[in-house]
Amino acid sequence: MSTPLLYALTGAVLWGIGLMGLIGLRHLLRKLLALNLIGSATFLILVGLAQHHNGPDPVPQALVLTGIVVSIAATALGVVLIRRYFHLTGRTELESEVPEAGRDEEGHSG
Amino acid sequence: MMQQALIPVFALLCSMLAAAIIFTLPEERQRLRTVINLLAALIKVALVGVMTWGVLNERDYGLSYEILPGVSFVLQADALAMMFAGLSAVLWLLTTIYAVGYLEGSPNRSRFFGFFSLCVASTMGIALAGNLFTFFLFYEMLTLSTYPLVVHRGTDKALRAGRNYIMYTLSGGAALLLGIIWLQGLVGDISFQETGQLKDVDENLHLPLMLVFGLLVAGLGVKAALFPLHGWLPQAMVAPAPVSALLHAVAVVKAGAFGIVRVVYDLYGIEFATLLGVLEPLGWLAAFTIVYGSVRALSQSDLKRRLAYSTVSQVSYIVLGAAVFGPVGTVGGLVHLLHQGIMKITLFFCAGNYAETLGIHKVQELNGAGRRMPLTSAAFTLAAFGMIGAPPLAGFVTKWTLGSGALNVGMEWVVAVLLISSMLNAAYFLPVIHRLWFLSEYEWSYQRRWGRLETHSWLLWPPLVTASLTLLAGLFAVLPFSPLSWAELIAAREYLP
Amino acid sequence: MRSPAARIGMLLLALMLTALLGRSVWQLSMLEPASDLPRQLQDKLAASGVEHPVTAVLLNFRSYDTLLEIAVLVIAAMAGISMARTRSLEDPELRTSDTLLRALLRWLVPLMLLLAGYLLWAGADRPGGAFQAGAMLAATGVLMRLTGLPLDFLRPGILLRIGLVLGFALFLLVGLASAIAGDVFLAYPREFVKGLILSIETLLTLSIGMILLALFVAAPVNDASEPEEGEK
Amino acid sequence: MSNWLMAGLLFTPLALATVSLLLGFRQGRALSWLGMLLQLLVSVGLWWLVRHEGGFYYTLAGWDAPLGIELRVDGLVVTFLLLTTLVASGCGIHAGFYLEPDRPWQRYFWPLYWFLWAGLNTVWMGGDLFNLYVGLELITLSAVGLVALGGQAEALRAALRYLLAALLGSLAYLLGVALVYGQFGTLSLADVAGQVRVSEHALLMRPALVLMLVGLALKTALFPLHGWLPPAHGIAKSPVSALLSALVVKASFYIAARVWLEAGVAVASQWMAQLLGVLGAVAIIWGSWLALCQPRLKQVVAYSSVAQIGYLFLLFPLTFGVEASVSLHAQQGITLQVISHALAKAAMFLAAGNLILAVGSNRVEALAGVSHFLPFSLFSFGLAGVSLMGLPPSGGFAAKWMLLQASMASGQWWWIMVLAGGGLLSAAYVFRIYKASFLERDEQDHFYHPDRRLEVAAMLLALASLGVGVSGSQVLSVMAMPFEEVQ
Repeated sequence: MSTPLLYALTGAVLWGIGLMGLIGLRHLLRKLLALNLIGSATFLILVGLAQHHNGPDPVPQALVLTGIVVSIAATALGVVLIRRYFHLTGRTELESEVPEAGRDEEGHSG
Repeated sequence: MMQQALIPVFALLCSMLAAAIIFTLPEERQRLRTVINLLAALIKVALVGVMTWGVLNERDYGLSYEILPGVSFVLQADALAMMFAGLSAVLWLLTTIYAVGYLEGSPNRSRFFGFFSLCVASTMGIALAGNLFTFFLFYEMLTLSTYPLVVHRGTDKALRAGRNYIMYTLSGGAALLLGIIWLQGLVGDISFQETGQLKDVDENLHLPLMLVFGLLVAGLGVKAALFPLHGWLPQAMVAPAPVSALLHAVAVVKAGAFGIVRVVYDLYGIEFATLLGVLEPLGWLAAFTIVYGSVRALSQSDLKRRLAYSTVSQVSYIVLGAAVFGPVGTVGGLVHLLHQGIMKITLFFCAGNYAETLGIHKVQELNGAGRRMPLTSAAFTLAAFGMIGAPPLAGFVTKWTLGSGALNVGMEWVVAVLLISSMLNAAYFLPVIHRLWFLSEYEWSYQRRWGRLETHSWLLWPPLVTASLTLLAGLFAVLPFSPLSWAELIAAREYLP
Repeated sequence: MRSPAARIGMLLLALMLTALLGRSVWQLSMLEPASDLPRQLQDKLAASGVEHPVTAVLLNFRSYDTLLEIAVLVIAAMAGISMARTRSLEDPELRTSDTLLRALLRWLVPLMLLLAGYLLWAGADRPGGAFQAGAMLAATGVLMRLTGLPLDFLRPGILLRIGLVLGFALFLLVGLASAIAGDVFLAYPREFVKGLILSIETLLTLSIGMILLALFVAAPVNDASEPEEGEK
Repeated sequence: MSNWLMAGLLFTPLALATVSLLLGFRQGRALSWLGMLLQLLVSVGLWWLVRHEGGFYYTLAGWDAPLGIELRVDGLVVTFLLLTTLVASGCGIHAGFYLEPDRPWQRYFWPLYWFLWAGLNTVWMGGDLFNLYVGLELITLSAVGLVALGGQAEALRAALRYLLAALLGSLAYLLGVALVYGQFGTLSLADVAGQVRVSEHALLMRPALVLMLVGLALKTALFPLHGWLPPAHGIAKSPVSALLSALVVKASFYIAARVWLEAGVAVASQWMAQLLGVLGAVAIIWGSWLALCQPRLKQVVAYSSVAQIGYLFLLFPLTFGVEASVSLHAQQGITLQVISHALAKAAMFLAAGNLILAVGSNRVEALAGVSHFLPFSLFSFGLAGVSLMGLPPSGGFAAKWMLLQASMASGQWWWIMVLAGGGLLSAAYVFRIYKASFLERDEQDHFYHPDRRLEVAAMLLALASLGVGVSGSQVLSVMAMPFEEVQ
């Protein structure tokens, strides 16, 4: 088993961990981190799987660089939204204590 | 040649255009709205007249273009189409006049007349549709454009009736669509043609075709108010009188009945349908509906509901005619398409007049109304006798032809149904006439007067015209261009030489 | 928290995914490689204007990806500054101060700027390039912010916005120029490849640094907000 | 010629985004009018070009695939470009008068709008799997930004939920792409399609296909992955909701469909196709039912999107293992569904926004008596509803008809039941709105006539959705324009 293949297999494991974190955790920042983990797992597979045969393949490396920037942008956007959400509500979780339906019934009084 | 193809299109467009203009008119532009309405109605009558003349001389008004891969939008004017188109054009003109008078001073008239025009455009489309696809297009358009008319008053009751109406008709539409798509899968895109299109199909398609027939009739039967799909009709009575008149005499109910006639004669062909054996159950269903509707009408104390059940019964005469094999029976059914239209519209016009002038809704409130409103009551009486089938009125012609047609092919039970139905008709109409003329005046809670006339002149003329048509259609049934002779023309073209 | 059943379900889901993914990776790794993409890349590298294959892919062969990636960054930055106060991006209340850090900073800032410049320059033939250099610039700013240096120049005004899109705009202009010159969109003229790529990289470095810094500094504390539709 | 047109499609939205970021809301608006006109000219020009000279591959930066990025321009792409121009312009015009120009954050509307448009153009033309990923992210982030723009907590919550779901979807798709690259060593969809047909190990692509489809289904909000859509589409400003429902969800579906049709059908299995169809069918039923239960107007429209998206997924069973002619019918039906839903849903959201503006409330009951004032917007809403119900004469009906035909011809009669039942259910929620508007109340209600320009935008889109119904063949003929392989 070559090292790049090991990376790819690690990526598979990280995907599982990340997915579990994304679904299971409630804190928004943790969810975002889980997504980052999934992103890294994907990049590992992308790079690892492609170049275990005949030397390095620069194309997936470049793709991963692009992917990283995109995921940074997405993470930054997520953090900005989370910070503002926290600023307005003081909450760090999506699910509110009041169920959605109840809110609809009482209507808006703003 | 090109202009010929365009005439059906113009006939459709003139009321659609009227609708579009009316929707944008502000509420207070009453005069302009009336002018546009009447102008469009007159143009339509003229166009239909031209086409009728052309059809008589075997001219071809066809238009077809591929609307989707594999199906075409087809308009064509044949004798049957012109019968329905003529009915709706003439009655639309009268109903428009009536509606202008009826709704004078009430709110939401731009909305009302806009949808009213759309509704008539759909009816015209149904008449001129050259294949099932096109027919369905306008059939559903009719559903949509009548909904706002049914719920026009905006009361809870009206909205509930509207919901029921939509539930029934859209489910019917779905059944119809399934039938159409199945048929298309079996035999491809076929257009309506006299003597039918399916004569030569393969033997093993017979069973699916029977099922398709069932779906089509179920879909069309909702609008035609065949038992047990008639539930929406009595409820839809909450609509304003001109709408009820239009719904019952021309548009919705007739669209269903007309569709069944189209399917039997021009799609399956009467001979092939008989071969399949689907007509007999249809006939029984129609017969049952005739009796059922009449029985239910007996017990209604609300005038409009009584008329509604009478419609359930009367429209099935048309279906019954379609189910009876043989040219004479066909004539009987077809001619009733027109006769029922003019008679029923008269009755609804009159009912509206009573409601508007004296606030009458219940049958017992009609006591003595004949002396207060003699012309309206005369029209009502004439139309009611027509419904019963008294000679020499239009209804008599129907029943006579239908009966003799059935006897010709050995369906004696049809005559029995006709007799029972006529007796029941008499049983629920004669007491009303008796009340009108021979009982002392009811204490009406409110009375409106319009000068010397017994009611608003725009409300008075339409029923008088249609009532006299009832008489004339019976008296001059043998003359050319009478409903009877036109029906005979169609029947002659529908049977294989 | 979640019920035990839900947790076990999630665990199973994750395990299943991992197993299937691992199996698939394993199977695919057994295949003969179908592609000769690395060889093609080697053949065309000379024509690309940069020596390092990754940079060649990023800025030449797949430059459209890179263009869009910068656009994604700009979007994030816009969302960030749209929520800050209109006067200044940062929230003075969140300002911290640390004397030791400040002392260190005198040494660190010039070094980091130098490093950023090196990374940018090295991108042509070694790992490095605009993003790394920009990240280094931003890190410098972050350090300054953490030591409590007021970053008043970061106002959500026109200058900041110009700074955010400068690199992107140049990238785009080059693309357009190539289309006007009759070649395809984003094709660099042979003679200027090196110079163009370098100038794009430089401006991109500045913009990326600014974007990241703005995202870090911008405090989403604007108290006004859009009412929901239908509310007064 | 083609160079200019492609530069117009790829460059101008990005350039407009850049420039409008430097301007205020009003100047940005003026600039955007120009941009819309330009997009219209360019997409019509492209239509003309493809019609006369056939479709083509366009290699970006002068490097052929697989090394470079290749864009594919064919009839279908032109159809989608024209649709995008129409819908996005309608929403843009509406937004220009709908949003309050003086709020400081509104200046970011136009840049986000144009970035979104650029992403859409990229996705329609994309022929490179990774480039499609970047395009998708461009769309996602700008869409999230638009939902959250200046919003309250509720809007932020919706935006966050949307962001998390969309990112997970993109990453699942990217994982699929990574596996594809590991297997075939290429990112060009055309290459993959070619190799799948000759490779003896083609079936190993299945996990990649599943991952891509699942990820894209999540982004398209297929049941049961639809939870993020109604809050986001319901809470965004109406023109934004319109853009999201009409175009954004279609982008991910479009990629799924392209991958499926070019490579997927060769390696998929019957149960995958049927499963996707079943999920679509459940979405139709469940989405319509939830739409019926919503107390707020825009939520009704948003849940209706969940249902309408369900129809799109009937593509998969109706194109797998069937005759070519049936598959063609299904593709035509789905294309019509995409087009008519885009037009109708955009019209509906815009009209809903106008109605909310007119009655001052987002609740369905607040519509009582609105029809009394004969607002144009109610009429637009109604016309759009006709298309959603799949009643003639509308694009929705044309689409339904084609799908029915395909189901009938492929013998998969169970979809016929779904199509018929779905139509009735959507009628239920559409008529609920009609009914509310026809109710007459005694008390004097407050009613404001919104700006005429707002009403016209909604009306034009609604009329266009009807127009698709009466000219289905013409619309589909654009899709069937010839494609000439340039290689």
